[in-house]
Amino acid sequence: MATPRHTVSRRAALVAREVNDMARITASVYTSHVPAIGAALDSGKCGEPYWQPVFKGYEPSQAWIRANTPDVIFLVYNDHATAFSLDLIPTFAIGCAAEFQPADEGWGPRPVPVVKGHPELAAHIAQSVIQDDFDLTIVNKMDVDHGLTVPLSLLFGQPAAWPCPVIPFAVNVVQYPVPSGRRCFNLGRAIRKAVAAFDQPLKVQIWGTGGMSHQLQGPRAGLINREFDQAFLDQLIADPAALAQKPHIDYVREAGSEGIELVMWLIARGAMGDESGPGTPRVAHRFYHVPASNTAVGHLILENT
Amino acid sequence: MATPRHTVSRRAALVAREVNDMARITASVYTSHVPAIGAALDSGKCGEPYWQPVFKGYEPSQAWIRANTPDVIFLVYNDHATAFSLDLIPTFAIGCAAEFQPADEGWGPRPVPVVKGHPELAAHIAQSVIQDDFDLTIVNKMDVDHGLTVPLSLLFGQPAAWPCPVIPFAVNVVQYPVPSGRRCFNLGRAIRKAVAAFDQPLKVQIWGTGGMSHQLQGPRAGLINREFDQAFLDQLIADPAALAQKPHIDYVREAGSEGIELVMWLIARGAMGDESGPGTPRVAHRFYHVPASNTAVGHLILENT
Amino acid sequence: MALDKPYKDIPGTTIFDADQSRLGYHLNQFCMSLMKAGNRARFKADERAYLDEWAMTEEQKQAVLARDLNWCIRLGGNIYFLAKIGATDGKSFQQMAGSMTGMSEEEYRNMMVAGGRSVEGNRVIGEDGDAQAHRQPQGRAGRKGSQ
Amino acid sequence: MALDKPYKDIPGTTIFDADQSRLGYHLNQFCMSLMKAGNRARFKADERAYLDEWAMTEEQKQAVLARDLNWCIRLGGNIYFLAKIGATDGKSFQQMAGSMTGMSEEEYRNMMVAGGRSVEGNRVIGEDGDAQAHRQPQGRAGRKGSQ
Ligand SMILES: [Fe+3]
Ligand SMILES: [Fe+3]
Repeated sequence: MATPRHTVSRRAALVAREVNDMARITASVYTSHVPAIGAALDSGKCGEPYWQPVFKGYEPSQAWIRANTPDVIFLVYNDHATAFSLDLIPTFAIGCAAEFQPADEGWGPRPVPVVKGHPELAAHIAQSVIQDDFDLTIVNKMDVDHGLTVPLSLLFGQPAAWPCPVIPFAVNVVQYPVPSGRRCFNLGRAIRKAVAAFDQPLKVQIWGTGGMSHQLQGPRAGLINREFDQAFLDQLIADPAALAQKPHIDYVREAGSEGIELVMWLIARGAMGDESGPGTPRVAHRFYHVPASNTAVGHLILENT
Repeated sequence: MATPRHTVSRRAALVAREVNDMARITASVYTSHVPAIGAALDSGKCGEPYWQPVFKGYEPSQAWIRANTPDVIFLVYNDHATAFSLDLIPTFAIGCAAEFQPADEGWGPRPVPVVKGHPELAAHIAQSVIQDDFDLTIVNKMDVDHGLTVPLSLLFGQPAAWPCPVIPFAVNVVQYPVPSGRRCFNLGRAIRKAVAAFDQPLKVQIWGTGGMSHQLQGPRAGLINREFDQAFLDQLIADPAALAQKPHIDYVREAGSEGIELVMWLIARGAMGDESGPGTPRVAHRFYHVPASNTAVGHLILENT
Repeated sequence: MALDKPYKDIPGTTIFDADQSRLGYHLNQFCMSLMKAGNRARFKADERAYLDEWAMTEEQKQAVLARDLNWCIRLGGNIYFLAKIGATDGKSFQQMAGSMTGMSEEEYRNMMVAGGRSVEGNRVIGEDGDAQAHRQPQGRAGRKGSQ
Repeated sequence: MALDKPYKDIPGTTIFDADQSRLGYHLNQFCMSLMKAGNRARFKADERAYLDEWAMTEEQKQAVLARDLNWCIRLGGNIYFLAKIGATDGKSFQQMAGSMTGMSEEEYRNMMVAGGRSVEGNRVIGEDGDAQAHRQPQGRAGRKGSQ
């Protein structure tokens, strides 16, 4: 059956409008979330020689995000025995509440703004990825710890209010077994698909936090592995699907027991979806510095082109 | 290289011993978990004409389980807004604690024994299935509601203590999206594999509870669908992999909004593992009765042969 | 396009999805609080005062005070949460479920003993089963109107 | 055969798995309680009395009183939980981590500023890196013994 030409054009216009009316992932941000960085900021120590190189590394990021403020941030992090005790440990938990309070981790709550959520998009993503066989835990009440607030401080500084809503996504990397890199990468893909099916024209960034190499326990505390970290950054950019095959034991052995947090970066990377269309994302910024407290600070910004 | 004959025999003996030293799933039990059944038992009403046919249907089961008491029961059920409020909703939660208290659901706690867990096997199964890409929530503190205790009462009556430990496994079927039948069936397969890798010679039963057809809400409350229920039982026995493809909407439309609980039976059925070796399990008992309160009572016992 | 909700075409049935859950969050959490004997006693002593401790809408409070479960469900309530109100009132699940049909307790119980409500005519909105909107309320309450 | 634990061969490193978690359940839950300012004050006022409120083993209590984090970890503690004790004492994560090496605060800090501990010799038990058992404690504390 022949289709009149004007109908085809109208359909194309409709499709084009539909794509523009939908949410999309515009960029991903990767960063360590060291608690001492939060403490340095909150106590006004960022000018000290020890901290200067760290904060200098985030200056381009602060400029970048002023120019590229998203409508929502989907922030992947891990809870550090804060909201989740041993009574209940979700592998993946998505925060669907309207707001989340900064937690008291023992030093008193960080003096940072309350985190506003995006309940509608969060619920939509939850619905979509659960139907894609990811067995999320839905959370409507949760305090958020340094894992979530330190990255916000690094990118946004010290505003009176965070400039956009944030969907907290907590991953268990504290009690083994933690999810595999492959599982995380595939979850990122499912999140991308979910975002693309949300019918509001939102620019969504996905952040992966934690790492890089560090170990906070035992006689091996203080381990740092620059070669591992740099290779991780290289492969995260160029060949994340292969990186996702790395077994847990490699992270622990090479990057320290807390280096396992790096699997969370694969969730953000999986959501960039360059396999399914656009080429390798553009590296907007890359930074690496040792040390911040016990940790190697790594940071990367990838833009979808 | 030739292998001396005695070595081969020794190896075969070793393998045989190993298989016998491992845990295994011996049978699966399926049953509705109607709260009114618990209330009838607890208040001594089981002799009433209304309840007699229900409890009569479980008499063969009580005899069967006296002859086939397992070392552990892995009990799949759903929490009915008891342990989990809207603050936190795990899709799949595995109880790893040493004990679980019967919950106060609003009528006061049921006068039944405390439920003793099996922390070692529970943690082993959690570890194995999380590594198989099921994103469980690990729970170390949880009260258990009628969804778990009514099936125990139906099979064991009113003992001073439950005759064996129980691992509670809670599935979200309250807030959509709930896991698909296919996801549940595959989870059952992963649980079977995990049990078979536990190096203690435990006989493990897996119970799937909830259902059958019922609807507790709205002008359509009281819906019962015998044809659906009987076909479900037939297919659960003979072709569970095909049954696992049934979409949620079919359960809701045909078996009532709370009929969706039947997806939990597919977890138990998936753990029977007859695809991978032994033939179709033996039907040790099958029972169906309408009504108990608002619900069609269905019950099935399958033995691995 | 947002995600499908293929479950919107079933008569007399509300699926408790994330949207309903957000709508009914405070209502349902109020219900959860009734799992403690002390809270049940306080609620019974002064229902209005107890409800006013919760961030519920006025309409949600009215629906609870009226014990109108269909109304509660329209406002985001879920039956497993709402059941805590019934439990506080000493009601069974059968009494609660029946109350949403318009039938008397006896009528509903008799329907169940006779095999329950048939699915025929009740699968899709627009058929003619007894759960369809144009046939509410059911039982004697419904017949009164039409006689 | 039970599940593999391929992470048992790394020197100076305890992986917090389900077995450790069961072992340390009450120890770690005690630590969580220190996230409330009121509990921190009560603990500081009388450590022993506060510890006695928890179903911890006597050895776990001793390890906490001694602030010996390696000992706590052997008894099922996890660093993110144990950090609540350090926070209560006003210690940073760097001070806590360093305390497990035997180094002084300054020695540990200098090691980190110089690029951190090398992975060489510390990948597998039996190599000769500074995290291996035969080289504990580290820093001045270790050199004292060998001089
Ligand atoms: Fe962290
Ligand atoms: Fe149920």
